[in-house]
This record gives sequence, C-alpha cells and structure tokens, in this order.
Amino acid sequence: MTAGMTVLGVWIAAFLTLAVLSFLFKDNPLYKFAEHLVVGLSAGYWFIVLYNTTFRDLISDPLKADFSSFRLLPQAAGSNIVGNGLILDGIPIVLGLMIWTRFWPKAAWTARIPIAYVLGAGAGLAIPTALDNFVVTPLKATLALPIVPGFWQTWTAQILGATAPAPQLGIGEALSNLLIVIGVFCGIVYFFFSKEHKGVTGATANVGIWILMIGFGSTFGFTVMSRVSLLVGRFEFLLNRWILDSFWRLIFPGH
Amino acid sequence: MSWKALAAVDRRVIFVILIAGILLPMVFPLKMPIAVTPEVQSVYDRIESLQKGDTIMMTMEYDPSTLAEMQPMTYNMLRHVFRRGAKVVAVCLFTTGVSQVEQDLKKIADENGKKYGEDYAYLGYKPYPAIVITALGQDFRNPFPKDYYGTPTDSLPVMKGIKNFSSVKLVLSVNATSGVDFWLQYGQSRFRFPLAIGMTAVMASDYYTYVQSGQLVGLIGGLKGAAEYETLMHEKDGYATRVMNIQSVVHCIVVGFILVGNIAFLMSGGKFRMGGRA
Amino acid sequence: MKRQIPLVVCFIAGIIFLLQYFTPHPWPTYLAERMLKWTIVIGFFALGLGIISLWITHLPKVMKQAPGWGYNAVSLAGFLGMVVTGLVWGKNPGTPFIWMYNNLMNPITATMFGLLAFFIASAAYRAFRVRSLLATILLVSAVVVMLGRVPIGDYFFDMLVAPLGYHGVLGAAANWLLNYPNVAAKRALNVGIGFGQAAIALKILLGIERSYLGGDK
Amino acid sequence: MSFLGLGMILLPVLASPLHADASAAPAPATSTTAAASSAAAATAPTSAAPATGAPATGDAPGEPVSGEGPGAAAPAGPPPEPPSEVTAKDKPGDEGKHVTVRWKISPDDGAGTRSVIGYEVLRGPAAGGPFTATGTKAPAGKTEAVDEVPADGTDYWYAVRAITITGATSDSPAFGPARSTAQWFNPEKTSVAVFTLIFCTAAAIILAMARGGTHFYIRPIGGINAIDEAIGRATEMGKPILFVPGLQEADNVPTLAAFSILSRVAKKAAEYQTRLIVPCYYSMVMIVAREVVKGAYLEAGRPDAFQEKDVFYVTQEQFAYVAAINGIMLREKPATNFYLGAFFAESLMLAETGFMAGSIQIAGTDQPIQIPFFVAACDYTMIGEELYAAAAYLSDDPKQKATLKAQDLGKAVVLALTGAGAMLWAFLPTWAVWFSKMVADGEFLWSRVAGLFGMGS
Repeated sequence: MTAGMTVLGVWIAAFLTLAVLSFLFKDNPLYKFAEHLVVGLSAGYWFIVLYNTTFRDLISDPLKADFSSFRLLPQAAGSNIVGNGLILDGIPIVLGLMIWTRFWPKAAWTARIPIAYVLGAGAGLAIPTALDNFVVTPLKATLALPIVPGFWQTWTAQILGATAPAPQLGIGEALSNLLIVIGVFCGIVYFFFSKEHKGVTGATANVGIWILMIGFGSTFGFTVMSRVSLLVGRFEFLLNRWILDSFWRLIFPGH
Repeated sequence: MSWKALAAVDRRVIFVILIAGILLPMVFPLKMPIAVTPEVQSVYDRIESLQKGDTIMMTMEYDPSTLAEMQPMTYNMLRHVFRRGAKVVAVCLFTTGVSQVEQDLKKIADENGKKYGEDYAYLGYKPYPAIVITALGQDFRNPFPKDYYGTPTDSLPVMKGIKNFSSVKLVLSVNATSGVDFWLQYGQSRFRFPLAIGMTAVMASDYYTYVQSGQLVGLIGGLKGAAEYETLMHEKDGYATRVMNIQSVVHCIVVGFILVGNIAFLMSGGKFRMGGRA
Repeated sequence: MKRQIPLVVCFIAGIIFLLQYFTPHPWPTYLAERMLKWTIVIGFFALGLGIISLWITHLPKVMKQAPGWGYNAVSLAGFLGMVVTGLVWGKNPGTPFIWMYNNLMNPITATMFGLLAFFIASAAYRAFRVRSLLATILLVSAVVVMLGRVPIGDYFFDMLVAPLGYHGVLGAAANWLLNYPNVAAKRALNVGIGFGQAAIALKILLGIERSYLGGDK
Repeated sequence: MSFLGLGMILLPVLASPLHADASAAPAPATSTTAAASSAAAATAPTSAAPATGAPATGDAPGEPVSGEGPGAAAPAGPPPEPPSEVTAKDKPGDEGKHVTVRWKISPDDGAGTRSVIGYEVLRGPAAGGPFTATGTKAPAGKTEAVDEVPADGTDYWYAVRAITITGATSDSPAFGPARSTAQWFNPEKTSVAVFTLIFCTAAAIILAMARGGTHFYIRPIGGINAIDEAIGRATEMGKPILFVPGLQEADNVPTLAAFSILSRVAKKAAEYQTRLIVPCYYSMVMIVAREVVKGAYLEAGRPDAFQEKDVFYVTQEQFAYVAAINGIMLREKPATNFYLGAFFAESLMLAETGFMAGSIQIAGTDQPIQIPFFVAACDYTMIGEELYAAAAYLSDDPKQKATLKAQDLGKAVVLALTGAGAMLWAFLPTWAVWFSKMVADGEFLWSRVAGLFGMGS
C-alpha cells in the first residue's frame, strides 16, 4: 500500500462521510450515491466473508477430507469422535441445494424442507434457552435478593429465640431490593393476556407499566452518550485525519 | 415567533445547534473531574491483580461502526494488561470486526514492545459464536487449530499450558454486539469463568443486573467507563476523558431540547392527561 | 406429503436441539454441533438466492436505463468491486479488499451510525412531551440519567445541594435508576419474553404455526 | 523443575481471591506442561501479592534437599504429613473424562514451618503405580479437585501429594480404581428442565382443550386494532406498506414472530390489494418471507397479485441496510411502516426517517434497549411479549389464542414463586434458606443465602 493510496483513501472517506451527513439537510443525490454504494459494497463484502468462512471451512475442505479418506460416517476412536464423514457433511449440501429447486416448479416444494429444518432447529433450541435465560435466571436472581433489613432480622430472631445473623442489611438497600421484587411482580402482571386490567389486577399492572417506563427512560438517557461518542469519532476523523493531516499538507507541503 | 412555530421548529435548526455543541468543545476543551464507579473499579482491580506470566483471554467484538466508543476502552485495558506483564489470547467472533481487532491488538502490543506468539496471540474469527464458545470450553485448539495468520495454534509459545477457559485468569470481552449474550449464556454460565465486559454505554444498562448477580466481575460502559479507567490509570489527558467533556455539553443540549420542546408544547395548548399511552 | 415431510423435519430437528440442551453427553453434543453447522451451510446456499435478488432489483433498471439507473449501477459496481478484489487478492490486511472496506464501506456505515445522535436530538425535541403520565415518567427518568452520567451534571447539581452537604447526588440517582428500577423492568420484560419465545417456538415445532410452508398443497 | 518453583506457581492461586461463582465448578489448572510451569516459575515476581507471607519463608535458602520426583534439585524443608482418606469417583453430570478426587487435608495444612500450601493429584494405571503428577492442583484447605483423564471407561488409581512452601512433599496412600463416564443429564439444568416440562405440558393440555372447543378469554390489546387501521389507511391513500422483519436470522425467535405477523398483514394487504414491500436483512429471511407472503396471498384468493420482487434481500450489514430502507421510505413514501422483530441501534433512525416521510408506524421488538426509541417515535409499539402475542391475536385459529393462556400460566408460576419467596424472606428467614435451596439448584444462590445468614462457609 503506497502513501498515495492512503491519502486517496482519506479523501474518499471524507467525501463519503460528508455525503452521508448531507442526508440531515435533505435527501439528495450525494446521499443516494453513498446509500447505493454501501449496499453493493456490503453485499459483496459479506459474500467474500461467507465464501471464506462457510464455503471453504464447512463445505469444500471437509468434503475433500472425506473423499480422500472415503469415510461415510464419523468414526469413534476410543471415546473421541474423528471426522464427520460424507453423510454428515453431505446432508446440509443436499438441503442447501433444495432451496434452489424454486427454479424447477415440479420440485419447488422441496425448498420447504431446508426452511423447516432451519426454523425447527431454531425453535427447538429456543424453548430451553428462552426459559433458562429469560425466566429461570431472572427468577433465581430475584429470589436471591435479600430484602430483609437488619432490624427486622433481629426482631424475628428474638421471637424465634435465635441469634441474629451476622451481616446486617441496611434499610436503604433492603428497600431498593424490595423495589426490584415488587417491580418484577407488577411488571409480569402487566403482561397477563387472560386477565382484564381492572380492579386489583389493573392497579398492579399500572405499577408494572410505571416501572417499565422508568426502566425505558433510564435506557434512553444512557443511550445518548454512546451515540454522541460515535458522532464525535466521525468529527475527529474529519478534523484531524482529513482537514489537519491531508488538507493542510496539501496546501502547505512540508508542514 | 409563536409557541406553535417553536413547537414545530425545523429539525435542521436542532441539527445545527447539535453540531455547534460538538465542535466548540472539541476546539476549546473543558476540564471536569471524573468519578469512578464500582463496576469499573472492580475490572481495574482484577487486571491489577494479574501476575507476570498470567494469561487472559480477550474477545473483542466490535466493528468500525462502534469504534469511537469501543477503541478507547480496548486500548486502556490492553495497555494495562500488557503493563502487568500478562499475556493475551484474543479472538473475535464478529465478522465485520475481524481485521479492525487485529489492527488494534497489534498497535497496543507494538507500543508496549510485546512479541506476537510469545506475549499475545490472535486466533481470529469463526462463525456461529454459540458453537465456537462451547468448543473453546473444551479446548481453544478445537475451534482454532490455526491462528488468524494461519500458524498452527499449538506452535505458539503463548499457548503452552493454555487449554481452555480454566487455564486463563480472566475472560475480558470488549463487545459491542449482541454476541455478548453468547459469552454469558454459552460461556460464563456453562464454564463459570470470571468474565469482565466492556460494552457500549447503551448495552451496559442491560447488563448491570449480571454484575449484581455475580456473573460478571465488572463492567465498563462506553466512553465514560473508558474515561474512568483512564482516571484509574492516571492518564489525565486521555482520549476518553476529552470526549467525556464533549458529552457533558451535548447532554445539556439534549436536556435543553426536551425542556424547550415541552415548554413550547404546553404554551401552544398541549395538555397533560393522566391516562393514555406513553 | 408436500406439507407432512417439512413438518416432520421441523419437529425432529427441534426435538433433537431441545433435548440436547439438557445433556452433557458428548454424542448428542457432537450431533447438535454438526446440525447447527448445517444451518450455516444452508444459509450459504440461501445467500446465492439473495444475490440473485440483488441483481434482479438493480440490473433491469440499468439495462433499461430507467430514471436513476446510475445509482443502481453504483450498487452493482460496488458489489462486483468487493467480490473481485476479495477473490483475486484475498482479505488480508493491506489488500485492495481491506482498502475498500476501510475507505469506502466503513466511513459510510460509521457515519450512518453517527447520524443517530442527530435523530436522538430531534426525537428529544419533538417526541418527548409531557402529554401523559407514562410519557412524563419516561421523560423524567431519561433526563435524570442523561445528566447523572456526565461529569457536568454532578458538577452543577452539587452546587445546588452543596449547602445541604450532599455530593454526587445526581450520579447516584442515575446509577440507582439503572441498578434497581431498570433491573426490575428488564427482568419483568424478560420473563414475558421468555414465555412468549417458548410459545412461538412450540407453535412452530407442533406445526400450529405453519405459514412458512407457503400456500399450495 | 524445582519444588520451590512449584510453590511459587501455587502462590498466585492462593493469593487470588476465590470468586463467588467459581465455587460452583472448581476449575483446576489442568494440563500445565512442565515447560510452562518452569517458565512461570522463572518469571514469578516477588511482587506477587504477599498476603500469605509465603515469599519470606520461600526465600530462606540452604534447607536440606528431599529430592524426590524428576529433576528436583532445590532445597526443601522437612516433609509434611500426607493427606489421608483419598477417594476418587466419576464427576457426575458432565461430558465424561473427569474424575473428582477428594481427600482429608494434611494435619500440617495451615500451620507450622511444614505448612502445606497446596495439593497435587497423582494418577497411575494400577494400585502399585507408577504415579505421575497430573497438573491438577488445589490450594491449601481444599479437599477436592477434578482431574481430567485421557479416556472414559479406563481404571485409574489416585494419590494426593501435599506440598509445603519449601517444596517438600509427601504422598497419600493410593485409592482406586476410579473410572469416568459421560452422563445423559446435566443436573445444573434441573430447574430449566422443570420449567420446560411444566410449560410444554400446560401448553399441550390447553391446546387439547382448545381443540375440544373450550373458549379462553383474552383481553384486547391496543396494538392489534392499530395494525388493521394502518393497513386500511395505506389502502385509502393508495400507497404501499413497508414491513421490516428485523435484523436477525430466520431461525431466531423474534424473526419467527415477525413471520407470523407478516402472514396476517400480507393476507390483509392482499385482500385490500395494497402493495407490500418486505426488505430483508438475510437471504434466508427473504426465502422464508417469500413463502409466507405467497401463502398469505393464496389464502386471500389472489395468488396472481403476489410480486416476488417486492420481497427482496438488501444486505446483511446493519447500517447499509438502514441506509437502503431510509431510501425506500423517502422515495416510495409508504403510508404504513411495520418494524417487527429484533432491532438494534437502527431503531430510532428507521422511526425518525419514517416520521419525516409522514408514515404511520407500528413497531414491536423484544430488545429492551430499543423499546424506548420505538415508544417515543412510533405511533404504536408492542413491548416485549406483546410482539409474540400479536400473531396469536391476529389469528382466527383458537389454538393460537390458547397458547397465550399457556404463557399466562407460566407467568403465574413465576409470580407465585416470587411472591412466596418474598413472603418467606420477610417472615421466616430460616425457611427462606430452605426454600431458595429447593427452588434454585445452583450452588451460587445457596452460597449467597447462606452467607447472608452467616451460615455456610
């Protein structure tokens, strides 16, 4: 890569940056150009990436290995599994080719088989992962939250005739944790579909949606920062790499 | 100008004010003190506790579009790790980031006089993070028989004695993608390694809960996290610190927009109602 | 049969992945790993159709020189440029492929992302209105966090509350909002999402939701 | 390799605080090769956290040598008492190749000049040995380590070696045989398995009831009517409908939900003869979406009106995709935009550009970060689970509605557990310990609960 190409790169990048920024004023030919360019570039980029990762690593290389060793199925070596074999490596290729049967109306229906496979695999994996990640994990975390302030522990311990347990929870943190428990409870009630939001259910659901809104608001507030960072990054590029590094040197060579 | 006109002001006016709010503090920097949050402190402490010769795994998953936010924290943490004399085994499970991560890793390694293969290794990219992470849990060589440059992983001195997650002191994920969920779901919750995450500030708000539940050692959120890290590393004029000052101004501008927008809304006859959607 | 076979394939694939989740045994784990890779391979074959779709969108307009056909030509040129450089020179650092990535593709995508800051500003101005209780709650919590997360917010708020002897109140409030109500909201949301996802997945597995099969018999 | 060196290697292990959740699955430093160990020993700095006070003793030179083991040349102190009562058995609930070794600590563990700083597991092929060091180590005070063995189904004999700070060692009597096997169930997943079972069973029963004609009440939700109105508006204005099915692959659940809703929207669009544009992020999504839309047009009795080129692949690059959709919104001027599925940072760009173009916008996503943007900028937003429920609401099939009831039942179980947990916490702390232990099989929860009450280790 020559220095000339680097400088050219900075100029092109600066032009494209400005072309995209011009969208803020209004839709215009420059933006339209950048938009169409990036669609083509990124589609090509992904084709190359997937060609290298998927086609080579998962299709052609394993097949070559299978053919050279004439293996149909994976082999067990002790308790290890060696190779995949032509059958396991071939099935996805057959499934993949089925997608292309759309150009042959008689067999077009077979395209549904790979679709069904992909959707079925996703769905099957989703049931336990969704319940694990989104239900069991938050539930466990919520149940584990200590919500009993120290003074309360001392009282109950006295009543039970035991000594109060050692780490005493401050009342502020106990209440904050309690807020999480209540918030989770009310928030879930908000999502009930088979109960009308009236009476006690309605009141609980209302608290739930308030908590949800506080959560959404805080997320929004939090987001502003990262978006601004990104924009600052682009301005830094324009200011430092383009105007100061390239532009300036072009006007005052040697500085 | 009437309140109604103000309430419906052309968005280009808003854009111009915002640009001014960014460019002015860029040229005339402000100096504000930065307070360190416990989540960042604990990441710093964990890296500070590394011994010479310890190895950490680093997974860097970001691409140029999130560079501005992710690069400062990556640089800070990598510098810190290398200064502690620890070694780094890095991967990137996010396609568009692969080459960017390589450049960043090399830059900081060179800056600290670290040698490839001995002090750090970059194993590169493999698609479908869930599978790769699961395979990494068995043996790093399993999904990455060769490193990014095509060298057999086993021949790298840094990989000696490094088998899987149990051989590394810390897994550090600098992650701007939803791929971070894979590290939690298929990595940490399955193999129970200490995991620290650096992420965009936006994503961070969703992951504080994991610090609370003990699944994460700590969390660095966005540029503020990076600026806090710079404070801990005593770098007073770091990039993140400078940008944080711009942030201050822009946040005030956005809050100002909300205020003015609402005043105009109420003055031009807008009404507050208890009910109704958000 | 044209409907039954896909439904059976869907069910079997799903059940294998469902059960594999609970077993640490290496055999089913191996099978599931293989089978997950199948979806990647199928995805690669699908990409071919995607690229045909891309050409069908753009090429006819270029051929007919329809209004604005130049833009369509730009798209196709971009695609070809990336593919040719990628195939000829490879994708290592220093190649034309990476040069194009760094200097053509990256500035556009990064600037697109950067535009978000402007959209946040305009949304803050036009959409964040105190028109209902819920909207107000959203707005107030957003403003507190926005100010609490930057040094300047604490700086000025501390001047206000300094006579009372407090420090870092706004930052603490922002963190409290993020650590407690926000956590509660996310968890409640997640529990719903978990059951919602499980329900959709189950409907697909059992063939109750079969719109993906298209229409004919 | 010197035993002094070995002691130095163990130091960081001892000094580093044990992490709360690491206790759930002790992670042994397996397969540390001799070369790496000596390298680490050579570089182990004296700045190693001196919490144990060990470096001071370790520096004392001139102690007598107890040269056992290969290459031992460094001076070592008097040997400690060996560990006792060694047992070894297969590690339960794993993928095989792991043996859990347990022992009783050496009497010299924790005190005196012969103070033991750690243990190493030795493995041999027969009761008589020869035993070799496995590299599986545990710091002082620990009574358990997991050894990774070369093969399942092979008999191994075990001994445990105690190591002092000076590098002196002594070995316990051998125990054996032990062999590892792979298990078919992972007990850590018990609670997930229970939930999965409850949910699937409940859904099956409710579906059977729905098939039998039982009617379930479902409360109306706002977004559903909004969908109908939005399609109607597009028809009145004679402008197209834009449907963006999110930025995840076809097998991700949010996209599956988007397909379900797309099928209902497409059917309405076909009936009203309104053009429907579906730009797709992945090719696979495009392929499935085409089937979905084609099927819906067929169902509406207008298969000829289906335009395949209106369901197209754009590119799988986030902001290039957004740029293209922004272009569509500004130039095709759709009357209605649907954003349903998984959305990331682009959510607000889509919604604001759609607003500029004057479209009605209906969004639905399960990404918590993006919900506030959609809520602020769109006309109607389906939050989280509402996205998944929408397809059922839009459908005439009673079985679809029945699954909503199953979702509610699941949530009711969670509510009951949350409520009961809170009550137990508040009124009967000791019961709460027991209850949490029962509900959560995880070691993590137990240790937190026990720690809170000053019980447990």
